[in-house]
Amino acid sequence: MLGRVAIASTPFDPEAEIAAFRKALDDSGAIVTFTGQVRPSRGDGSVTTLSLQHYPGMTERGIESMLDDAAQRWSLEAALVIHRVGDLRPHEPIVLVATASRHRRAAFEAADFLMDYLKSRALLWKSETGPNGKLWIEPRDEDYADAARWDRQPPGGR
Amino acid sequence: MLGRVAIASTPFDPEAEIAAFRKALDDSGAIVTFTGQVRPSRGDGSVTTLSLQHYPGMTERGIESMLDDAAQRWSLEAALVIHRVGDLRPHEPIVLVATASRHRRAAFEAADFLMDYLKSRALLWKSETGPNGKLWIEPRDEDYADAARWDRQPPGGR
Amino acid sequence: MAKLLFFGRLGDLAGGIERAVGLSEPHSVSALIAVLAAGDRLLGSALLEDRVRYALNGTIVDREALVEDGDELAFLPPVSGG
Amino acid sequence: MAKLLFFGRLGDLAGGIERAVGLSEPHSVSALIAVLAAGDRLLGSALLEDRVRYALNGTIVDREALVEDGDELAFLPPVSGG
Repeated sequence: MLGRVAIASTPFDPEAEIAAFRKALDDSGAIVTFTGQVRPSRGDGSVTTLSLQHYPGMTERGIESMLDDAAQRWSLEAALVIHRVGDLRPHEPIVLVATASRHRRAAFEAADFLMDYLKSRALLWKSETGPNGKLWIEPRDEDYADAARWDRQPPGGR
Repeated sequence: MLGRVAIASTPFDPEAEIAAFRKALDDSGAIVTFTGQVRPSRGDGSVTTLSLQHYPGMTERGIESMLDDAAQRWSLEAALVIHRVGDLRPHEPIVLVATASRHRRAAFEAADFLMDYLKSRALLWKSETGPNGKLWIEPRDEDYADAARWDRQPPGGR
Repeated sequence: MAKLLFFGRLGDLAGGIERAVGLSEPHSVSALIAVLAAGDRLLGSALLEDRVRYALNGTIVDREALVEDGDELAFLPPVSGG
Repeated sequence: MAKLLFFGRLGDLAGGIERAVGLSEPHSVSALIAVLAAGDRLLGSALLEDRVRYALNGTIVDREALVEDGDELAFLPPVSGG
């Protein structure tokens, strides 16, 4: 499997990345992408800045090993993870995951799996700064539960 | 929910469509896309043409009612289905599904659901023409089983 | 005239996707298939296969539905998209 | 000198993401936290919370691991990405 992990400290263009990802494919009929972007302010008109921090080197290695895990679980031709760090404004892309496989089920499940990892296990720390100050975000219980789904299906199980 | 269905008789650009879809969003933090494209020839060097036929009007209405069904099952801001018809060459996009929601689970599940519908229930007929002539394709057993997953969870179940 | 539409492999059997038939009186879908089978037994039996559905003016119907001049009847074999 | 890295809210508590400490002899992670706690009890207790993990030169370790000059020790509170 061709895997690529990038931590971007400036805005990236998800569709340009998806186009490049798709053009490099040979045998895949199915491409699934997930784009996460900063949601606008919370209805009160206030502007919120989202900040993301990573541990250079260790964060990338953790995501790369998660791509290896995905490659053992599913038959994928390629997988891509791009994650923003730094300060982000509403509507800016935070994360892009793309997966490609011969048939759609593998691509869907692998993208879902990678997002679950990024949400609650990757070495990334997210804070929101708004009119009431700075708040460090933790995964929702749902995010932990989502990630735990895959622990019950270790690699090689399918 | 903002829904759009298009049957395209000429090639379309998935990433341009995804970019337009994403730019029109207001409150969504999660965008999932599925792109299906023609897989290259089967290793024997032969070139195969894929042909897709639809029933103008009735096909679109069927897909639209499936978008309505998705809107009842999940909280989505927008959903898009573009499906090619006519003659397609290897690597040409066949189908694009895009879904947008506040959180990722709804967007993932709705895209998965829509693809299952398109694969085995939408009024589309697919044939392959290669060195051995023309073959009408039918869904794999797996495709029927995938679509049946949702029948067990009727709309309103979540 | 009623318009008949043959999708997928049924179009190959019918020698074309579209055919017009003049109906002096309403025919059930079954009766219409019997008329077609008289001219082409292979097509006739294909149109009666279990998994073939019928759409009259854009709505799925059963074989008892009545077709008359001006109607559009489509024969829909198993589908496959994506 | 050893380099200490405080991620997420631990950086706010430590007053910065990075701090250098001179270690004349190897210290366990626990001992190092005790030194830090002597200067800042709030930070000290935050570093001992159950969900905080420790990475020594890029590898997750427990509190018994020994840190010496030239090492990089990172304090990793609960993560959240995506």
